[in-house]
Amino acid sequence: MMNPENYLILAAILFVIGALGVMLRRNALIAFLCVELMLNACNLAFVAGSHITGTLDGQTTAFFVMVVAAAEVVVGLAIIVSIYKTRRSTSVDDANLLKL
Amino acid sequence: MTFPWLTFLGLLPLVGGLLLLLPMGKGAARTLGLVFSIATLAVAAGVTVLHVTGADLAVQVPWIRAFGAWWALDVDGMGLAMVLMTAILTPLVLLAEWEPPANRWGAQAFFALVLILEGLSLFVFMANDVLLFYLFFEATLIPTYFLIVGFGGARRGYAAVKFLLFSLAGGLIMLASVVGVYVVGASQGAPSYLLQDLASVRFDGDLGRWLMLGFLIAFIVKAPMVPLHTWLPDAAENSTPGTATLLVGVLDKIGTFGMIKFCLGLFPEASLWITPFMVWFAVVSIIWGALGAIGSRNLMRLVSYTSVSHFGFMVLGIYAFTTTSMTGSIFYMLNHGFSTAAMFLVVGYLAKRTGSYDIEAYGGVQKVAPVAAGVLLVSGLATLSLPGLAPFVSEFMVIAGTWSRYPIVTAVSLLGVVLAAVYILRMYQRTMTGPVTDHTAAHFTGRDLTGLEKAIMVPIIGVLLFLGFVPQPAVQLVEPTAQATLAYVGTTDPAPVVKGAK
Amino acid sequence: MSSILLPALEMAAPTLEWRALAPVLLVFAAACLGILLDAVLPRAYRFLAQMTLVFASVALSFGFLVMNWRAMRQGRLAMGSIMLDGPTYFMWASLLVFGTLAFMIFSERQLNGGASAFAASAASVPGSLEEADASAARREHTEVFPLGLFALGGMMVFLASADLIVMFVALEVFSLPLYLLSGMARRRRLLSQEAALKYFLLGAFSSGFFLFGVAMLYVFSGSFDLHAIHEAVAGNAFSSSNGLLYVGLGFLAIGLLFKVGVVPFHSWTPDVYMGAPTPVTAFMAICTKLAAVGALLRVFYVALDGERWNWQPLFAVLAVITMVVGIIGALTQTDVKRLLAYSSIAHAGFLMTAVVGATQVVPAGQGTSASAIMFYLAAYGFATIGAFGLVTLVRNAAGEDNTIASWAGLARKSPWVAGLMSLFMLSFAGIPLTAGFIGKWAVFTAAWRGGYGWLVVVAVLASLVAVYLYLRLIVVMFAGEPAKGTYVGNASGWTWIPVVIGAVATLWLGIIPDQVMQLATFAGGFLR
Amino acid sequence: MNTLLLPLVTGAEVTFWVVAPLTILGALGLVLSKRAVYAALSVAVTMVGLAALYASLDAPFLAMVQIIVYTGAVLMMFLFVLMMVGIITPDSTVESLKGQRVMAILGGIGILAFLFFAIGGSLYNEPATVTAANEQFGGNVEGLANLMFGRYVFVFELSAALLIVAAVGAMLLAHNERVRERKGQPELAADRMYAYKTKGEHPGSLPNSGVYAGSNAIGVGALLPDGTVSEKSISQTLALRGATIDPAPLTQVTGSTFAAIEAVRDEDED
Amino acid sequence: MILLETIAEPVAATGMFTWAWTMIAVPAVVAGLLLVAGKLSDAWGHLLATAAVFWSFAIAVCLFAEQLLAPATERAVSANLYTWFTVGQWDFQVGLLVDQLSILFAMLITGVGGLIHVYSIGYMSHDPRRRRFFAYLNLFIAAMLLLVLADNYLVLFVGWEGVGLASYLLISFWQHRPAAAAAGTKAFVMNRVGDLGMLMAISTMLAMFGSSKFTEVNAGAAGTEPMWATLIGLFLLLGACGKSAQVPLQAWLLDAMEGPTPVSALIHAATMVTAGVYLVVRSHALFEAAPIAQLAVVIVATVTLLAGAWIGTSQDDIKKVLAGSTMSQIGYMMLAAGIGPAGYAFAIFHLITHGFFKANMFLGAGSVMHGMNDDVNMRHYGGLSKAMKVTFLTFAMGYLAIIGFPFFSGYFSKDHIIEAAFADNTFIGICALIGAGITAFYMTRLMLMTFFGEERWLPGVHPHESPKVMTIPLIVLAVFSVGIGAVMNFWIQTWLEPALGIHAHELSLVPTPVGWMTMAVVALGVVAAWLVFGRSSIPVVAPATNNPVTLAGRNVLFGDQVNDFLFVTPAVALASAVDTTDAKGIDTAVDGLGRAFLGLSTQLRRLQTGYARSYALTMVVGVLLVGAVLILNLVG
Repeated sequence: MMNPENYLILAAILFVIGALGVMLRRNALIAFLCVELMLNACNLAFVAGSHITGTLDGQTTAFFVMVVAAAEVVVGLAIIVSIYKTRRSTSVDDANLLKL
Repeated sequence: MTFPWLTFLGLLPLVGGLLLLLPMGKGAARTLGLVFSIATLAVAAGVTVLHVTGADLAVQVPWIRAFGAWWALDVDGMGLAMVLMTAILTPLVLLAEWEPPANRWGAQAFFALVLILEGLSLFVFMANDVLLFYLFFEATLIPTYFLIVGFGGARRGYAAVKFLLFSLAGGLIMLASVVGVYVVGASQGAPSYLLQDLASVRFDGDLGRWLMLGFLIAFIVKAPMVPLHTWLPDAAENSTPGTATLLVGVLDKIGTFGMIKFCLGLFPEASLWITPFMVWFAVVSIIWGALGAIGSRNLMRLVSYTSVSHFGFMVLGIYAFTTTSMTGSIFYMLNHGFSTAAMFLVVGYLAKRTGSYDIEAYGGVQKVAPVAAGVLLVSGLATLSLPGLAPFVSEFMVIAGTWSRYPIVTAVSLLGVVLAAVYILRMYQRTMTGPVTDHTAAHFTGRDLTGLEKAIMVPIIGVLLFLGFVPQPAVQLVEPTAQATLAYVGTTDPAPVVKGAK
Repeated sequence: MSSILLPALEMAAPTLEWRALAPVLLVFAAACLGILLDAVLPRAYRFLAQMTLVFASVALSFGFLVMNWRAMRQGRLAMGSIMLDGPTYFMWASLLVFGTLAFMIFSERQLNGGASAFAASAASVPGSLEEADASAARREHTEVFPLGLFALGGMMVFLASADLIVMFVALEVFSLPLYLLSGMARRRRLLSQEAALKYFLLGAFSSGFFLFGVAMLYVFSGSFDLHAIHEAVAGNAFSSSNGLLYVGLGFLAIGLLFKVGVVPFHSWTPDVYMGAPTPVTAFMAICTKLAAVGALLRVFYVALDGERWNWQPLFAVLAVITMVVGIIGALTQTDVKRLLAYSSIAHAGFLMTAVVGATQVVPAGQGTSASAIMFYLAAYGFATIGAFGLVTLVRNAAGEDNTIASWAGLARKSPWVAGLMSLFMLSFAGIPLTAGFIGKWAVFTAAWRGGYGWLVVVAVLASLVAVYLYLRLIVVMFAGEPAKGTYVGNASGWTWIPVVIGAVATLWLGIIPDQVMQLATFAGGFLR
Repeated sequence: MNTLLLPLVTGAEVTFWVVAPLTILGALGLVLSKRAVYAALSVAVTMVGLAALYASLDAPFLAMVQIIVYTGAVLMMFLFVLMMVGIITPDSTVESLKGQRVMAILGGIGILAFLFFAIGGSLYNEPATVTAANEQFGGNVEGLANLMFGRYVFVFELSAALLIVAAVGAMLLAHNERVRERKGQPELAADRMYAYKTKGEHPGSLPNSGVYAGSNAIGVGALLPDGTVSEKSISQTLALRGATIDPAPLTQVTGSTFAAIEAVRDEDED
Repeated sequence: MILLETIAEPVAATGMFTWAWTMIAVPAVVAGLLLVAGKLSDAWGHLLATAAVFWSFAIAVCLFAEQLLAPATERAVSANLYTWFTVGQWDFQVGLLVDQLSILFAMLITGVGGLIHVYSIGYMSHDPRRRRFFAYLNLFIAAMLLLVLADNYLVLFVGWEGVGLASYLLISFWQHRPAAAAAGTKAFVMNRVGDLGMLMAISTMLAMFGSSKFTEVNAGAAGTEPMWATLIGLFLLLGACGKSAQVPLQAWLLDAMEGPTPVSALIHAATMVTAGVYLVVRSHALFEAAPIAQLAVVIVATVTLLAGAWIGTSQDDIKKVLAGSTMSQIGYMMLAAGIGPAGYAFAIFHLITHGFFKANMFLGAGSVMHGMNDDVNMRHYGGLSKAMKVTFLTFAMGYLAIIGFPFFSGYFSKDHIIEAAFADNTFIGICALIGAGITAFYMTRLMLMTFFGEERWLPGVHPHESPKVMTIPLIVLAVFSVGIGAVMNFWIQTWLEPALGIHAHELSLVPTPVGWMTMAVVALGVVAAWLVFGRSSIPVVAPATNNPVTLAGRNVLFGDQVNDFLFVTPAVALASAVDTTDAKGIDTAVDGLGRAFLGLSTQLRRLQTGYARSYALTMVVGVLLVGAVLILNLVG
């Protein structure tokens, strides 16, 4: 049987790629997509955990995470759209009036 | 005890101060303020009588049970002396500052702040719980800050901030020690801040020394000793004479008061360890303060430097660990209050007439305003501790007491006595004697001390003379505290060398 | 026929202890009702209705809370997902009190000439015609109150959750409304929207880390329940190496520390506090920090206390950095709200010193870390509510003016505002006779009893510099020349009540802190 | 592998080694691709890959939900917003913040290393596989239901609050309630005349695009009498996209005819 | 050396002695009254003051009489007034000791003081602040009496400083003149340096004997190890030098002449300056236990003796000459006191005779100045014998007494000292002898320049005899300065024996060989002065000379310059150093710290760039930090 750690490692890789995306990409939408990717990585970890520990709790958590992610997307997009309507650009870097 | 006298004594001025925050006419505010200060004096006198007749005035009520803090008030010889001094000085200061300087805050604000300050300092002197002491020790800073900012001279903002930062720096270091004391106490089974409980706790080794240093640094800043004293001349120079009197006469005493009650009271072993350092530190303060006074051109600055020198003597007396020197330094704390008050108030009267504190602005005032010159001379003589006036008795006790243990140190500190004569007489010579300059003539002719001003000076000089010739009651009042402290620290006085003498 | 139907799932029906859960459920119920009201009621009555609903529900929930507290009802609720113990009661009570005070400032309308502090229409593009029409037509976003209630409910669950999933969902439940609320300022909407964006992005980013931490701990211990994790840490139940535990511990800490505002994860605080509308900033500054610290304590004192030798030095290092950055960062601020933001970071540092202390086993009746922290949060809360209440008062023609220059000489204009602000500043600085001092001293005692004496010394030195920071504002107010063009708005009761309650509480907890301290101490430790 | 089993290659293993690289590529695509749409689509690939992995880990319900809800709904919403926001301008890959890229990558590698050391070799015993748990209640879905409506019923209720907040939030920030009534035709006409009177804007409708022999595409601008292209005749988006056709050669013709007319007129005058 | 047997224990005060404290109290109260009463006591103020002094004089005489009647052993009477303060093991009582030594002093002080009060009525008649002058004089009398009548060193010290204060007030009486004010301050500060020594001495006594009462100190003196005894001796000597203007601390005496002449007469001739001698004689037991200290006293005495004489020869100001001569005469007394038990009686004897004739000469100089409308420069005098008959005659009596003209009072007291000096050590004897000669020289110079030779009066000056109220005290003093010597010559030793534990040895009227030698030297001095000043005319303006001797004499042996160089300039430099270090050093450090924090803060704020992505980066760096600390902790 395949060593379950691989799933965790895959989850870790996806997680780190997501984190990198948030730091590197200037477009707010893409950054937000990266956050969603991080959440998916956690989901994978949960399902793998459930597989490893043999309890279904992991999968229920994954389900709840999806619910949360959905809600978060709605709010996130609402905020990004309102920023877009004001500034005609979704670049995260444009939003730097609040500083020092 | 049925009626908590001490709590009432402390609360009276505080209530008075808070009442004065309400809007009322200037006249009404001033009389109300004066009434409250005199009432406090009466209560203080009552407390003295009770104390002398042996009544137990201790108040002990749990304040923060979770952390072992008590509302514990008690008054021993030293505490009572300080309470009396504060109670006597405050009405005089209020009378002296009847008309605070123009384009500053109103008289009502001044009276309110002074009363609040008096209440807080009374509680500081009576606190028998380390945390309560710390709380009021810090609380006194706020009214003083506003007194300086509200009524001070040109650079009052800078001076007030400097004063607050210096004191708070010391205060916060002490907070670390206060917390440490509780934790060490709790680890040794006495989780409380009461002085009686902490007396049984042993603070020795390095931790004890660090904790003691925490307290000591705060008190060194408060009773200004040399490296940490630069806030005092600035604060005194930029505040009204009344505020300066309270600042130097009452507030700075908390430094030396704290050294005896807390540094020696809690950390005997650490205090003995630091004695040689503190003794030389005191001598440096004495000489430095005297030289500073000689070098300063501003009268208020000069008087504040003299206090730095006198605080050096007090600390020398404390750390000489003989009954005479300790009693001498406590008695010195009492006398110094009155002698500084005399100096500051007289300088205040002179400045009221010429509008400036600069020594060059005067000359030959003696001819035009003899009474003012006479009063200044008497206060000056008290400051340089001429025999017959109170400071001499205490200074002699400190010198004689310290001599029997550290002769060389005392010899060097005696330089301070000579320098004292120099700075007082040089100041007197440059301001009062010599031909009458036209500036003095313009400001002083026909404007010698008014009735009110004389009335204020009479009690102060009266006390100085009385304690000079009949110091015994006051010495008997403060000596038990000295003996108790020394017994706790475990040192005995050196016996006379020549046995056959007696 | 029956065979077509799917076989009914035989499972035990879940039991919910309604009376014990009443405080939380009431808040959520009120929130949902609020949404309904908004849909149904005509526009004119909405604001008033929402206000009555909010204050009624919070009062009722507070009543239930007190009833339960007096009956000392403790233990796990809602199938084991909520832990009702002493600290929960105390923190729920603080949340409700501070929530109410914050909502009062929410409902202040007289200051803006009849308009609330929130945008007339959040969707309109700033400076556009629609925005002008909406504010002319006196449109109000009354959804602000239900969102506030949702956030409050989320926070109550967050700090009481005995289960990591519940904690994560509660984290999201109270974060989302805050992201929305911080984007709805009436004035300087560009900054507000930017604040919302930053808060959302970084919030989501940090909850990502939190979730990954939860996953790791799940794999390590086989369950989400804090008690189970505690057993796993103690007995190393699922016999996997500690690697997963440390990753889980680290990532979980990151998620929580982000919300508390500890330094490496603090960057959002200054920008969001400055951008968001002041009532929301007040609500966030107190309640979020309180909930986050509550959850941090519960996780690290209940689940991971076995690993104390690892996370105590970690938090000690973070505490030192937080205090230093928080205080030094605030020294040269020119905006009052940003200064208060940095000061809240500094206070997070002071709280961390007590968390590091972690003194829990102490003879009865004496202060533990938890009680010291809870008291500190109460003291800090009252001072913050008061301070932000006053911040809304100082205005110029365009509305709220937060630059420190505009606060110059405020004592001349209105001594009461300047006096009260100084009181709150002194409480932040920890000057005696204010609650701040007692809080700070209790926190230092807890830290030192936990064996971190050196940390207390560092904290004391830091708070010395902090004093200068707060003194600067007092000096500006009292010694400065009155600034032109700024005046003190005549606010209605809705602002003055929280400010006065804050001031009275700051003095009350400063001079006679015994009752509240006893409450915190006898709340006792966290139940497993 | 510590237990010596026959190198039996199970289905899960195959799916993992096939799908894992795909998901990683998809993730990298999200981060590295220039155009936003490509990024969004690569995320879809990752998500479908994950769904496959869920299936292989005996979580059929989750796999379905992942595809239907997550990829289907959530990701699509993303694409709608992408469309609305406009995917025309490709993001410039030049990094504006100093040292951001280097630090980010170093940070990423650091975290990855931290995770590898933590996760690698941390599991000693065999995965207990969820098959038993699934059977307990007659299937994966029933098992999840039991947990979701038993142990975690409170979380379930809580997530309701979440969704309400999301809905209200969307309404709040996106829906712009109309304050004035919709402008009917009479008002619009009045506005146009008013605009013409005050700002001299052309009251009529915008001119159509040019119709030439060579082309009558929407992108071709109409010519004004003096031979220049009329701005109003080209739609904004096209202009932005630069998809307009250059009318220069066309204007030549009118230009030459004018020249001719001019020449003639000059002759008449002198 | 005659062994010291125990001194008679003082007897408790009975009868008249219970009134002894009024001697001090009455002048003190009157002084206070006059100062406080202000304007309304102007008219009768001075009379009340004079009456107060005569009251004390009367009490002193009665006590003296009672002592004469009492047997030798009961003459020392001690009256304990009240406990000043008790602290630790030490108990300080304020008490009076009226024994043979102190009664003589009391009578001298009140007697001469009374005469000077009468004289001042005339001298200060036209001064607007006369009331204040008499108040200060009474204050001085009270303080001096307290000094001499105190029964322990601490109360003595109170009197000691009280006298210093009175001298300060009186020297700078004419405060509008800056020179007077400066002189007053200088006097007080130099006295204070001396008091330093006193304080150290008293402290050591307390450390050694546990009390500062004379009886206990003297009883314990023998028991102390030599090192401490010498130290106490030296400290006492320092105190004595401060007060009696001996060499190291002598610079203030000549400046003190700025004060009114009665002040110079009373304080800087008769009483205060002798306090040092009183102190040395009173603590004779201590000095006997410390031979080195005695040697020091002798050295200081001889040096001052010669220095005073040297200054006297070259000063043109009449009062400065007399001041120089006072310094040298006190040198003689100190010499006698330093020699040991043999010299004590003669020191006191010379002290009393000097008190009378020096006061007489000072008052004479005062009346001369009075006549020459306050001009002090002798070069503007000349031929005044005719103009001021009485002053000339009384002054001449004083002159004859001081140079030791046979059978005048000076002859008796000074010769005994010179004999005792020769007995002790020939070199010192020779110095004393030379001193006597120089004294004769400058006194004769003074007489010739003032009363003989041609009138060198400035235009518009017409000297006239002083009024009666000033001449009567002159006459009385003249009579005393002639007769007192003979009267007390045989009686003084027996009288002082019980107080000082010394054996009186017989004195014969016939001059001893040393006596003849002194007379010869004195005659030589007179003739020399006559040769130099008698015959040739004296230039009105002091001739410029570069002869080092006269130059040194003129600027008072550069005493001031030495003090300035050693003490004043360094002190002022240090003072300004303190001021600058405070302002520059500590303050800049504190403000610097403040600015450092502000600088740090501006850097730190830049960390908050405003870009969400860089915040994410800080968070990731935070994650790394957390990871690192966890790993470090695991490894560590």
